[in-house]
Amino acid sequence: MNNALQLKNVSKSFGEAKIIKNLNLEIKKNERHAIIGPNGAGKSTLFHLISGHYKLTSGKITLNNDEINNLEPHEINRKGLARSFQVTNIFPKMSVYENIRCGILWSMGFKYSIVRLVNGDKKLNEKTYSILEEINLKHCAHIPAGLLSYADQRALEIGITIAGGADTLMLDEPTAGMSNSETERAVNLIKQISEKRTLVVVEHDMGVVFDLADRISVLVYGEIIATDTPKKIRENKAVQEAYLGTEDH
Amino acid sequence: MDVILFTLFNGLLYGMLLFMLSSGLTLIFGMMGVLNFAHASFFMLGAYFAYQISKYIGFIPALFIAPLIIAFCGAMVEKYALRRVHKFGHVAELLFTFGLFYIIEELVQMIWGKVPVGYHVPEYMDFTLFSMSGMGYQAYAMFTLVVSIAMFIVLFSVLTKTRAGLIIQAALTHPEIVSSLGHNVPKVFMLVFGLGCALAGLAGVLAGNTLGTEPSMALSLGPIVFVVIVVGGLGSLKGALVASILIGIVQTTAISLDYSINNFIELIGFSVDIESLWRILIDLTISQIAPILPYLLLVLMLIFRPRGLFGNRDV
Amino acid sequence: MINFFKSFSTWIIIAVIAAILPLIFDSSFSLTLLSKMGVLIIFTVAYNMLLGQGGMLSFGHAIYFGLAGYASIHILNGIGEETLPYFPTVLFPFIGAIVGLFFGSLVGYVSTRRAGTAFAMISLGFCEMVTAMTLIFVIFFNGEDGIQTDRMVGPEPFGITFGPQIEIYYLILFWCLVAVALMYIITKTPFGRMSNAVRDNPERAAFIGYSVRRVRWQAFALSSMFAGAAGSLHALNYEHIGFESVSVVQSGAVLFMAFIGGAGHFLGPIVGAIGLTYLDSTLADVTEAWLLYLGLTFSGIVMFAPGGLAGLIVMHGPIARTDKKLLISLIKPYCLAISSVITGLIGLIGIIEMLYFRSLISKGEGEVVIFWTEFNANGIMSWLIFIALILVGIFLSKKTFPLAKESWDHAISVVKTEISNE
Amino acid sequence: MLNKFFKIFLFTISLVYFSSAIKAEDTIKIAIIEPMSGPLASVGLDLIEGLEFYAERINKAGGVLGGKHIEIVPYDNAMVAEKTIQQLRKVIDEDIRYVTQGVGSNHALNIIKTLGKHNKRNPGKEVIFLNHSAVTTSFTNELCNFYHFRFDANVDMKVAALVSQMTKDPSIKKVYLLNQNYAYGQSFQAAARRLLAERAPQIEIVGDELIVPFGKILDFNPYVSKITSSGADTILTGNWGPDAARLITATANSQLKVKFYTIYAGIPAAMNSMGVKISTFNPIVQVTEAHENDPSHPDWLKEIDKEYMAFSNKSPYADRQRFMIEMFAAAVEKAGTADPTAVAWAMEGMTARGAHGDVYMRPDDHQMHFDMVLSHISTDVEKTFIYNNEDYGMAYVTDGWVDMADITLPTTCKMKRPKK
Repeated sequence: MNNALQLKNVSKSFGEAKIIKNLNLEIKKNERHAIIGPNGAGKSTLFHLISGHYKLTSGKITLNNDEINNLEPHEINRKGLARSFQVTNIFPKMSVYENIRCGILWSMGFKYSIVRLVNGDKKLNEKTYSILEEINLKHCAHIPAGLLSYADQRALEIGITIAGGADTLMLDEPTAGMSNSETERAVNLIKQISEKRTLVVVEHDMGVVFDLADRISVLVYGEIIATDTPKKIRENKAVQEAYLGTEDH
Repeated sequence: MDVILFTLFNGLLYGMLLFMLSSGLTLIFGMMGVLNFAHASFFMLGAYFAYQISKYIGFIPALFIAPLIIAFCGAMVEKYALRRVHKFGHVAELLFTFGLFYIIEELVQMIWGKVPVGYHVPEYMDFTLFSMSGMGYQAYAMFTLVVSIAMFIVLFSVLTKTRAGLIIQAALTHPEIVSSLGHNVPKVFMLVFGLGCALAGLAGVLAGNTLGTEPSMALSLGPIVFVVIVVGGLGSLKGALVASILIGIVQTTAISLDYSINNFIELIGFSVDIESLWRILIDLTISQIAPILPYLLLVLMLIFRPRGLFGNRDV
Repeated sequence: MINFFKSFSTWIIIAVIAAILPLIFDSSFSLTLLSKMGVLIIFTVAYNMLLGQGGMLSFGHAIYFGLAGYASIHILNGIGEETLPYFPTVLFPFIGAIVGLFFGSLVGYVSTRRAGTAFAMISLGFCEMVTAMTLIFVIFFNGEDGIQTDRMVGPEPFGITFGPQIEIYYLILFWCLVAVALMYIITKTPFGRMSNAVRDNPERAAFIGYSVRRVRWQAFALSSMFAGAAGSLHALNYEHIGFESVSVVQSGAVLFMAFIGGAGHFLGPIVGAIGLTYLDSTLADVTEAWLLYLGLTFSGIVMFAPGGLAGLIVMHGPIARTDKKLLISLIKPYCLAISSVITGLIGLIGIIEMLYFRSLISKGEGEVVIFWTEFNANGIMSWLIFIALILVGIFLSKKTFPLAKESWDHAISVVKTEISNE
Repeated sequence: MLNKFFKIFLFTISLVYFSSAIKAEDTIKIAIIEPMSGPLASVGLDLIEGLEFYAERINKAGGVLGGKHIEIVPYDNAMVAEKTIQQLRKVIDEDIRYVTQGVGSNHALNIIKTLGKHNKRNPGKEVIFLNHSAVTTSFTNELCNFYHFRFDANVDMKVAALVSQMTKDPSIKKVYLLNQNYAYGQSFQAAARRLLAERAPQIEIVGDELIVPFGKILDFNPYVSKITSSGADTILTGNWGPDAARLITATANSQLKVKFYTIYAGIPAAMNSMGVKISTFNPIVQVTEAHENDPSHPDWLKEIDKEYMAFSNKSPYADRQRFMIEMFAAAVEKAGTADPTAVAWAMEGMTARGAHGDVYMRPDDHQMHFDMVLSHISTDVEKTFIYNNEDYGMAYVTDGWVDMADITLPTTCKMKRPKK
């Protein structure tokens, strides 16, 4: 019962098309788990299913042994699961500081209050700055988030994701579109923030995946064909044929 | 039996008018996401242009020329105004057309005055074609029916059989697809908007003379158009047709029902004896609330089945 | 304490000016107008909680404004006929607020699942339904006649009867300040911040633990509550409420005010409410084409300045903060551009006025007064003059606008480099 | 920035304030509050033009009180009830003591109520309301007021005239009532039911319908079919605007032969929008105070009509505006002062010349009484109707006159009068 996330017989269809087929997956507490697979394998759909964005066609998902497959996204988030998106998803008109602060509000019990003010709250302020420090964006706290560079925006999104204090993080292609040095910075950031958290990451960059992950699952056409340590995955024949092999061509 | 047939036929006549009015907006809204608040204004412009043209060269030329002019106007509105607003999102587009609605209404008053103009049914179609249970049907009404059915058939076959139509169809269900096909999206949008407006204009040409051509007609017709496209389903021509006829029949039937809640209560053997506010509620007959029914339908539809009768995606 | 006064200095100045105004303009009309402005400021700022803060475009917000008005009038009449116990007139906005909150929560619950155009359509559907009902349920709404009342009921504490318009003005002023201050504070609360977050990115807002629908619903209900308070004051101001007050026309008017003033900024709707109320009451007597000008202005703002008037001003904030000289350097190109636009506008207005005259009035020799000057609408000369003005305006604009844009671009690039150097 | 805005605001408001403070002493001003913008603007503008014409005639003939002129001052209410109140307050500010209005009974009601409060709270500053077209019966019944005078017949009187004419036509056996579901339509319905039962018990009411008003109904065919199956030979309706035009058009298009008895369905704008064929397919009978083609139309009125035509390029339509201004001028002369209270006393029980005998202001309720003419639209007329130089090709033909006595109804008015 050490699983942070558990998926049992999960299926998802859009009309006739079955995108996820009877999928089973276990993600252990505090591990870094990567999901890889060719384009169109259903990785993003899988993320959307876990985070409540899409509803399951059949199956069951549990988060820390609680069933979450019938909950709304915000309810799942409150249970301790946070995620980032493939396309940068921040509040572009707000300042960097405010982006992070919004991410913290719920976890600090502010709820939908209309009687408390956010500006004067010392604890909130401190927490916000501590997260800004963690993601190295303290220097540009008061610039509108939309004006940041792409890499900084991705970092900010990770910041929002961890701000709510979730213990399970899901990152959707966190290094896509970054230069080598930016990728390196991002990987370090991810390593640092996932030290005491469970991490699920979808990534295309194999270097990043093998550097980061404790375990890897390979998703091909809606089915997991293997789940194992990086080393064993590298040696797995089926995986090489289905996925890694194609990379060599 | 006679009554039912008769009610259905009246409902069909009215429904086809609604279909002509709203089919254009279904195309525009489905493909571009633009909820054109001024759609009924183009309908009104159609009626006024037809009035002006038929005064000089007759009704049949007006039937072709007026929609063409409207198509041009619509295309220009899209090209020089809507395209500009597009980047601010659909709500901004809606806001713009809301302003446009005011502008067109005032322009019409500026050019044609504020009193109704004398736009009449052409004489050669102003005779009774046949009668049914004592009520005569004018040849012109049948002409309108034929044109509207022809319009549906032509539109439907263009959309399902031709290449251009297939692209538009694709765009209706998956708006993001068009750009990936490598087509000139702004041009497609301009044409669709122009075409949609022209359809509204054609409806104006055909209906202006029986409804009365006056500056406030856009305001009174505007909201019903939204009802049709929402109930029918986003971007579905078939849906618009079914929804129009449905609303037409519902309204026509409701008007012929003089029953109130009170009648019903009495029917099952109770009698209610209340004075005051609620009395009027239970005495209200279905025929009196008939005009509210479409809006009730709209609200219920958006709440319970936002994709409409035949739509593939939510509004 | 000093800080407190500093941050509220603008507010205090406005309050003092507003309190002095009726001493200068003591005619009953000016007082009615000022009172109307106060009421509409509350209504518009409340509306902007939806449009500007929450990103929801409603065509039916007058429902809550109007229904609260109807409720207040009925209660006032009830007190007058002594069928209802006395309720202090001063506290009437509470009645409106409760009515607004009730209906807002009800309608909001079913309509806030989606934002954008779907929301706009639902709001329009509700508005059409309620307007139709006001005409059908005569017993409560009294049809198109509406209901009249006498606000002088009950005891008269400190000799205040609320009969004279000036007493109503101060009542409205008081509640206007309270309501606007409350709504301003709400923007600084967790709910207010999340309201903006949901507007900008509902998907992300859901994944930081907030129910998007709940935030929208709450915004809708609160906005309706303040709109209701405004409706009560409106009823007190005119001692009358009619079906226009719940109709699409009233909803459209508040949309115009909020958007033209500037939905993106808290002060925008206030500017819009004051400006449009004033113009609506004075320009409408001068020209028949007032609605056309309003429609043109609105569409122009949507196209060229989606931030509204306040947006245009706020846009220059960073420049002013960086270097005042930069701002001053903008004045000259701006003046040139604006004056060329005005030249064209004068021509356009002249043409519109003459067209209106010809189609609507068309009597006598065709003398029509435009800009305090008499023109002949049937003579070719006046048409030529105005057409020439339009052409000159367009010509000048083509010259001056690139200049203005250049100066703006220059100024903003200076600001950008300043920021990145920091 | 905001302070600057306020300065500009202050400046402009003061400009308007001072410019309106200029007063002319040698005129008697009558404020007219009507829609000058929005959908009903043409109605408002035509009425203003008419009043200006009739006032100008008085002025040309030497004015009143030895040379004082009557000046008409227009105010726009845009058909918004609150704006009427607002404009009325402006009128009071500018010390104009007479106000007239007619389009929209809800606006008239607001004026009556607001002036009622004003006149009570400000003795010596009374303002008189000269109501030229608002027809809600209660204004001269339970809502009657010493400072309100109505120069048009009220709904009940008009229905009484219609019913009186109907009794003269033996072919009318079955009547269908169809009205708009709001205050005016409901009062028309109630009056029609009552008066038909009283005066024409031989006529059977075969249908009684209330419809949603203001052009919301696009398709009248279902109503026509209901009327057809009811076997009615006459439709008695208070409908106006598109609600009337679409009903009549639908009836004509389905070849249903009925008679229409109406108040506003045949007004000039409506007959133009329906066109000759539909307007004359069924007789559309309406009740007015006069019309140009009446055989008994007096010569002096024909002269005035001709002048009006030259002034406005329109055929005259509302003769009540003429006798309102004439009676007002005579009342001012009789009172010897322009003080409203004195003028009101003078106007009570006064008579003035009308198209068919004298018109009479009943003192009990300040309701004008006069003979009314029933007419229907026809192309077979001497003078066709002309509007802004456009010839409509048709006009009204007299069906008969109803005597003042037949439409004099009891009033419930208990008027409180000030001291003389």
